[in-house]
Amino acid sequence: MREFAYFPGCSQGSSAHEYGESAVAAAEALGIGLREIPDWSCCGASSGHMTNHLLSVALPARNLAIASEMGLDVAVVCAACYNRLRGAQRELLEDEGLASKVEGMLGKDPRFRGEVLHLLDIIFREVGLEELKERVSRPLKELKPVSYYGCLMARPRGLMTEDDYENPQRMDRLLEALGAEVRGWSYKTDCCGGSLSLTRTDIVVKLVNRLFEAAEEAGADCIVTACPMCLANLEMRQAEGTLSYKAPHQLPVFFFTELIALALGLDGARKWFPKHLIDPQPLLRGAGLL
Amino acid sequence: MIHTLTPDLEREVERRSGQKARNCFQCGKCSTGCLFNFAMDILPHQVIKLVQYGQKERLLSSGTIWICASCETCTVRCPNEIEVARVIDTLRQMALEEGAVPADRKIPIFHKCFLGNIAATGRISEPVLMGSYKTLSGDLFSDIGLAVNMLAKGKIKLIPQMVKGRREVRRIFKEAAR
Amino acid sequence: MAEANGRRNTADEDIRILAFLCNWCSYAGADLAGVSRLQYPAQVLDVRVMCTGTISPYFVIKAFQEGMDGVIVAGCHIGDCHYLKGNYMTAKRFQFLQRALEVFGIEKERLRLEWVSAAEGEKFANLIRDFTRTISELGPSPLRQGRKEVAVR
Amino acid sequence: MSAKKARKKEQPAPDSGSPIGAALVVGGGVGGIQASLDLVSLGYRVYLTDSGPSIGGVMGMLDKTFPTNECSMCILSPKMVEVASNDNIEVITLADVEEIAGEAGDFTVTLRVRPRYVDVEKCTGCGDCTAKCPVKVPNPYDAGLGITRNIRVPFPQAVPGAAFIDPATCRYFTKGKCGNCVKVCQAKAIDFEQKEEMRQLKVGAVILAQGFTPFDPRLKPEYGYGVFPNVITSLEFERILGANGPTSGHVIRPSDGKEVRKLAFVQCVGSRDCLVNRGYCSSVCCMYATKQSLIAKEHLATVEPTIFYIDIRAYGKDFERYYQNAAARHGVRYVRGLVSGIRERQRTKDLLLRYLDDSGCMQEEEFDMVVLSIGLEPPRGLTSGLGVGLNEHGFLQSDKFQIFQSTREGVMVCGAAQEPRDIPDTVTLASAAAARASQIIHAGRNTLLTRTEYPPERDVKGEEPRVGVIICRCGSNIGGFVDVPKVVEYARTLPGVAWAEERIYACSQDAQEWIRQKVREHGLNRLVVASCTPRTHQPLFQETLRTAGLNKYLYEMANIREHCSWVHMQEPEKATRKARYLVRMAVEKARLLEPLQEGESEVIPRALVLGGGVAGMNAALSLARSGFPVYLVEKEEELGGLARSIRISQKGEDVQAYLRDLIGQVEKEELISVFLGHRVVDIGGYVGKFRTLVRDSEGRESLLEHGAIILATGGRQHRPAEDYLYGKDERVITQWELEERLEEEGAEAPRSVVMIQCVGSRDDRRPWCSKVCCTEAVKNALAVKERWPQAQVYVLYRDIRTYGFREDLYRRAREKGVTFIRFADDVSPTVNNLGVKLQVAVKDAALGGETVYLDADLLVLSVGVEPNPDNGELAPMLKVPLNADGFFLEAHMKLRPVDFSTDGVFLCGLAHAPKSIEESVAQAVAAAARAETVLAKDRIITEGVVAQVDESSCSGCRTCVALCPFEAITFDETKGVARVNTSLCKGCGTCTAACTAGANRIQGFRFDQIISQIVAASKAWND
Ligand SMILES: Cc1cc2nc3c(=O)[nH]c(=O)nc-3n(C[C@H](O)[C@H](O)[C@H](O)COP(=O)(O)OP(=O)(O)OC[C@H]3O[C@@H](n4cnc5c(N)ncnc54)[C@H](O)[C@@H]3O)c2cc1C
Ligand SMILES: Cc1cc2nc3c(=O)[nH]c(=O)nc-3n(C[C@H](O)[C@H](O)[C@H](O)COP(=O)(O)OP(=O)(O)OC[C@H]3O[C@@H](n4cnc5c(N)ncnc54)[C@H](O)[C@@H]3O)c2cc1C
Ligand code: SF4
Ligand code: SF4
Ligand code: SF4
Ligand code: SF4
Ligand code: SF4
Ligand code: SF4
Ligand code: SF4
Ligand code: SF4
Repeated sequence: MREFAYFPGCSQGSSAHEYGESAVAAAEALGIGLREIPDWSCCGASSGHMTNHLLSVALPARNLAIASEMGLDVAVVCAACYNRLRGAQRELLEDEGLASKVEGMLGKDPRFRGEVLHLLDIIFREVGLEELKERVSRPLKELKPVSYYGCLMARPRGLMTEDDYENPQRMDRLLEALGAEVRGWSYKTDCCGGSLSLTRTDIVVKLVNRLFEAAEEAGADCIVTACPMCLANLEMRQAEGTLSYKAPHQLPVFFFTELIALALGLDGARKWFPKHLIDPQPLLRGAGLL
Repeated sequence: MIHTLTPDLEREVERRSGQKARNCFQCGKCSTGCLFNFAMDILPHQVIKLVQYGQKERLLSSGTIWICASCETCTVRCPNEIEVARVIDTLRQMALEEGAVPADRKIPIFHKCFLGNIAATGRISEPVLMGSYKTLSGDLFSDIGLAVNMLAKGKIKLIPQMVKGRREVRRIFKEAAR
Repeated sequence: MAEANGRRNTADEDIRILAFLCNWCSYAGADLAGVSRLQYPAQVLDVRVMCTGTISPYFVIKAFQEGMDGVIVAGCHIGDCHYLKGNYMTAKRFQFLQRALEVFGIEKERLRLEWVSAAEGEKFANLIRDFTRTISELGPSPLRQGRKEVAVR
Repeated sequence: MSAKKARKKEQPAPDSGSPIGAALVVGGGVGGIQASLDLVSLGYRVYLTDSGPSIGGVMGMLDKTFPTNECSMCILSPKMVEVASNDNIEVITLADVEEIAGEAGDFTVTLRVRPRYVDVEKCTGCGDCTAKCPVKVPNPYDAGLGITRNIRVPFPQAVPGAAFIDPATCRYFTKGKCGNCVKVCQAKAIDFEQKEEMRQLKVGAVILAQGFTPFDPRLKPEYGYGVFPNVITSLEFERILGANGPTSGHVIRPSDGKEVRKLAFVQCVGSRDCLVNRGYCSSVCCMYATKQSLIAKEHLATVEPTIFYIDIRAYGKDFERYYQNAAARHGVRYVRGLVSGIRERQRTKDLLLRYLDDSGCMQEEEFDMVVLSIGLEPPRGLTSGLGVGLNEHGFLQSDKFQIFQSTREGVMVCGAAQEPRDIPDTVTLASAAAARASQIIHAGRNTLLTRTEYPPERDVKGEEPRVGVIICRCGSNIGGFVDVPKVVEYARTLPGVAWAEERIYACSQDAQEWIRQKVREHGLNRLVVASCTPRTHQPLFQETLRTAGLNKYLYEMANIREHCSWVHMQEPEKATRKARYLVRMAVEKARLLEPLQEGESEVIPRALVLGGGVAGMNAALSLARSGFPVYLVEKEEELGGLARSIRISQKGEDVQAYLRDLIGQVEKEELISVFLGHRVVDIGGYVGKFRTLVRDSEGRESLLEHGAIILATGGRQHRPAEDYLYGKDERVITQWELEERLEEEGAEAPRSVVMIQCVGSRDDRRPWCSKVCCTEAVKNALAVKERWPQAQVYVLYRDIRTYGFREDLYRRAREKGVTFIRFADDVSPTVNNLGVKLQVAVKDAALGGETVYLDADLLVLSVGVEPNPDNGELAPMLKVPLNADGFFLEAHMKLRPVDFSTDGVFLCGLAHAPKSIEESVAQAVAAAARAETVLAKDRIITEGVVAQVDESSCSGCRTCVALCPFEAITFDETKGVARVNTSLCKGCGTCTAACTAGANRIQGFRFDQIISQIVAASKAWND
């Protein structure tokens, strides 16, 4: 079993609690150990880099410094955290001036030389599709998901892992391995507007509903994400579309690890689904998966 | 009408972000790819143009710099390798530093609350964040239904998590603010 | 009935068509139709000329006199003439020719002017198919031996 | 100040180690083809290699060409046939150059020739093998859109027109079984035993013309190429438009074959893009997108094309007008701003594009199909073995002023391999490269040409026609559908036929000997071959006839393959009947054939160059270096022309130093006689023999005799008529005046310099783009920044047209902080004199037309290029036309860019159209090459197929005089009859058709001959 220093991110602690659980459970079942970074703190998310550059590096740096001490690569499940941690890591390794400044702030060496990885990539590297396929006990045959990465998983170009940054493929391949009938679409990396969710709900409702329309047009019956922030935002704001859009969307949204857990037949899976704002249980029942 | 053109802003932006707005040839890709452009008062390629022109006040008080969600679509597609999102980040940072009056108050208030929350506890706690944001922005009633729904699903933890190294975190904030 | 007014409707075995093709475009277009193995009726014979500009009205009239039922003149598209403006002259001459034919009692549909480029094998084949159909419908030319009575009417 | 006296000089004797009179041309695109044809007419043996199975390059794949919309194949394939039938050009396909050893004049080239597995000599191109080959492959000729078989003739017009096998996908080679093709090939042409071969060639010069590789749009994943079926490349679209393409020219889309209505073009895909490390502009895509829009509409009127672009680069001759017409008259929609990415609707496969409309509002629109205007990349496989340098973009590096000269002496470059460029510029550079090669190896001229020795021509006058007829089976191509013995039988019954026989392959080498023997045996004096198309095979049989001692015009062909067996395969009976008729028509005509004399006239091996600017001087020097004396006539008292006012070239070189050097070389060159202060009074004569009268300012006249003329009389600068306070305020200057000021010691440093583009260009009165001024402004802006780093520089423009590598300069200018502000086409900036400073107001189109006020210490006007006012007087003297703008009009916009339709007269430089110094130099040297092809011959052979006037019947109506497009007919006032100058006549026959007296006859297509064909057709039918 390979171990990683696990950075859960704030939303795992609250609104996305069950997704966090599904991540840990799926990882464990696939032989990936996630050791939580002790006393991790928030990466600063969008607010950090939007308002203060130094802050946007120093906040993730604190976590990277702790991870350095653990001597493990870092595993992340939130696209925003992933983006911030990797971004900060690169800046710190490339800009010595910045690194020593941050070192002064933290009192720790912020130069993390391991790798920051998203759980999706870790599954690809450590498990691989072939093995995953073998482990599936309940193929998701009747599900027709589209995969949704959001904007932060693949960008900036060159910063993120090897997947195609405009038309990423890994989640599709993974879902296929789980037996789902994945639909292609052109909206994988569109931004859902998560950071404006509270402040400019009007904009976000538009964006989110555009995504749902496109997903339906693609013939999908659910959306799968690799980011708890996206998931929350999509769920929260699609019902809102009822007011401004003719067709109300009620398309379930999953976290990819929930589906892994489901396909592997893990016990915990059932208890996460009722927690969704948009109830996926009818869909899963219809598909004979519950 | 634009009268005085200065290269100062362009240089300032470059110093802070490493981005050379002057390289832009106005192909418009940043704007046509931006999903938020419909809500912007100045489109991304115009932001770049106005940076070239040195129109600091206009940019720092624009709505665009706050509407931009940093999704980086613009950045990955600019043929002149200008990280437009970073330019906008920089303008936001300058706007805060200079106390520019933003076209849309609510967004900077949100960021302030967000960071305030981290500074206080080390991690984000949704009820704390919402509470402080709603008080400061005066936007008390929106999302009430949603909050009730989320509470009902047990999705909102009322007791915030506290990071032990809070002092470290606060020090980061203090130093970064200098 | 059909016989009486000199018209027949089936593709006529006995139809005779002569095509004047310019060397640079239409002849090459016909070559391409061949290379592409496009099939078209075999009732057409062709005369190669360097340029449609060479085609004197007399050739066309002679062809009808000799018993042809239809005549095609095909050259480069206007502007593409190998000799700058030969086909332009042809286009001008053509209008005169059609009128002249009517005087002889020959339907003007029996003479066709078309621009076929070297890349238009398909167009060439279609032209022959279409023209053969037209001529079949019109039936043998009134000037043809043994049909003169009909022409005089 | 009178002229240096012309001195007669012997052709310099070859030095001891005389150069090899042969050249290698690498790459058989239009560039390589032109270079080869020029070299061979200059008297050198040519090896033309291509890495592919046929020559033709990309032009062979194009449907039409801008800005004339001419059919690409129609104009290219005659040149390809010319290459194929020339004994002194050896085409070597599937060949890669491994090494070029040695030095200029004496190179040893090593070639790796891959096996074709088909014997080119034996293959007849019938295609039987293709029909039986089980392996389907995407057809490269259709840019991968269509499907073909593994063994095939690359495309119908291919040269060599033989099949080839790709061993990588052949079942025999990969699996060891199959061999179907061997079984069906009746010509026994397939040979699996062929092996890769190394060949060594000895040549004196090398021309590189490897062309370009299309950009792979998968590198721009946001456009979804390869993922969305309806996103295609421009090259693929070119094939869709092609009448001979995979959809036969129907504008339908790949996903469902639906007719395309809404069509979008995305420009600059893989060009002007630092992200994918292709910072240069590909120069042709703005124009080809415009062309494809027009052609698509021509094919399907309902198509609505939209072009998304950054700047429209319509900089070439007649391009601007083409673009404006496309927009204004043909409904092509141009939208400024690139789309960021493409989305697809999953069900319909329609494509969603987002763009900013004119008012700056975001729009999302659905399109049926999107064409990516992909850029031009350096050709693959530019190996170090060539010993030449590459530039930072990977294209062939060349000299700053002589762009056709590589970094290695004796190795020249041309076409898109040097810089992305269009067909006319490629052709120009190819001729220039040939001229440069000739300068190096001219001492070896005519030493390596094979000249066939012909037996003396038998006089057949007065003999009864004895026609020999060969009916070719072409394997089963004819024999399979036409009952050949029956046709032979029929032929024997025809009047005048002395002998008729069939032959399986009439064009094979052994058959030629057989024909000669039959001619002798049966005393034949006319020959008819009933086989395939005369367009490819006539020269071969005519040649055979010559070697048999007969005049080559005693030959007629009946095309019973392309026009018969192949198009009536399903009706063998009718095919046989038609073959008989066609044979009869040919025989009847053959009976009337007469030997024709190819005209011959002497050539005075000396040239006249008119105009002593950069273009004229380069043309003169090039000719002189190839050993030909030149008269250089300049109306001013000084050489240099406009270039005297330019300090820095577009590549940053010192123009004045170059000019001084150039003038020095001209003055030193003994073969050049310069006539300063002279004007042309009259020009008479024709190709090979011109007589020109020139007069100096004091009225002294000289009569010059020469064989060719190069027109290099240039253009002039537009004088702004008080636009923008020019002439009223001394702070308002032109770019040339700025260049002067930049060199002035102690000139006061301006704080702010504003430049205004397109002054006197692209307007109603001057509807052309002056091509040079965008680059000039960028270059001068950089120079200002260099001299006065503190100065602010603003360039106010409509489109920045820094095509090709000039884009690098544009980028550098931005990097250095020059600000570029675009104004809309119809809202020019205005200038206000505020006393201490000038104030320029410009409506910035990027900001929705918001006014920007700029203070200017200097206002620099980028004034355009205008035609030389002398043109109106020169054109009739030279019998050459002007275009609508007043520049000279070349013979053919695409393939004869430096020729006039009047033989022996050539043009270059600004006389032709606006262009930069380097481009003028290239064109001048190209014109020299073309002139040299005339001068290098001791006599000019003119075609036998020409008009002739029978003086006794000519009524003197002069109809023909007026009609001849080549002004070949003059009127003999004394005799009152028309007279044809056979040196000028092209044999079109326009005159013949119009001659009411029947006096004007076109040889080989005589009135009686055509009538005989008509009558024969009728007789055949009546039989
Ligand atoms: C979609 C499209 C549309 C266009 N439309 C127009 C138009 O309308 N008008 C116009 O003027 N221009 C047009 N162009 C541009 C035009 O194609 C080029 O100007 C022209 O093809 C350049 O000719 P070339 O001979 O230099 O190169 P190519 O046509 O590229 O020919 C190069 C030849 O060299 C061979 N070769 C390559 N590498 C080697 C090697 N290492 N050794 C031996 N042989 C080699 C290749 O097989 C090829 O046969 C268009 C281009 C594109 C892509
Ligand atoms: C405004 C402007 C700006 C330019 N800027 C640039 C630039 O920045 N960079 C660049 O590379 N190029 C530039 N050019 C183009 C450049 O000037 C030409 O490409 C170059 O000078 C070659 O010109 P030419 O020899 O064809 O013509 P010219 O230089 O015009 O020479 C023609 C010669 O012919 C003589 N002549 C004219 N009529 C007759 C006659 N009837 N009889 C005998 N002699 C005659 C003239 O006196 C002159 O000497 C510019 C041109 C203009 C007009
Ligand atoms: S994408 Fe880049 S070059 Fe294009 S307009 Fe935006 S910033 Fe300028
Ligand atoms: S980063 Fe900002 S400006 Fe750029 S595309 Fe995203 S929202 Fe638009
Ligand atoms: S069957 Fe033979 S002759 Fe015919 S194309 Fe093929 S190889 Fe050539
Ligand atoms: S041997 Fe090769 S080329 Fe010939 S038919 Fe078979 S697969 Fe085709
Ligand atoms: S600007 Fe240049 S690279 Fe872009 S489309 Fe036009 S010609 Fe091609
Ligand atoms: S001459 Fe005969 S064998 Fe040769 S290609 Fe023509 S028809 Fe075929
Ligand atoms: S400034 Fe000159 S080169 Fe540029 S667009 Fe105008 S006319 Fe053309
Ligand atoms: S044949 Fe053509 S070129 Fe010759 S004289 Fe007649 S019209 Fe002129």
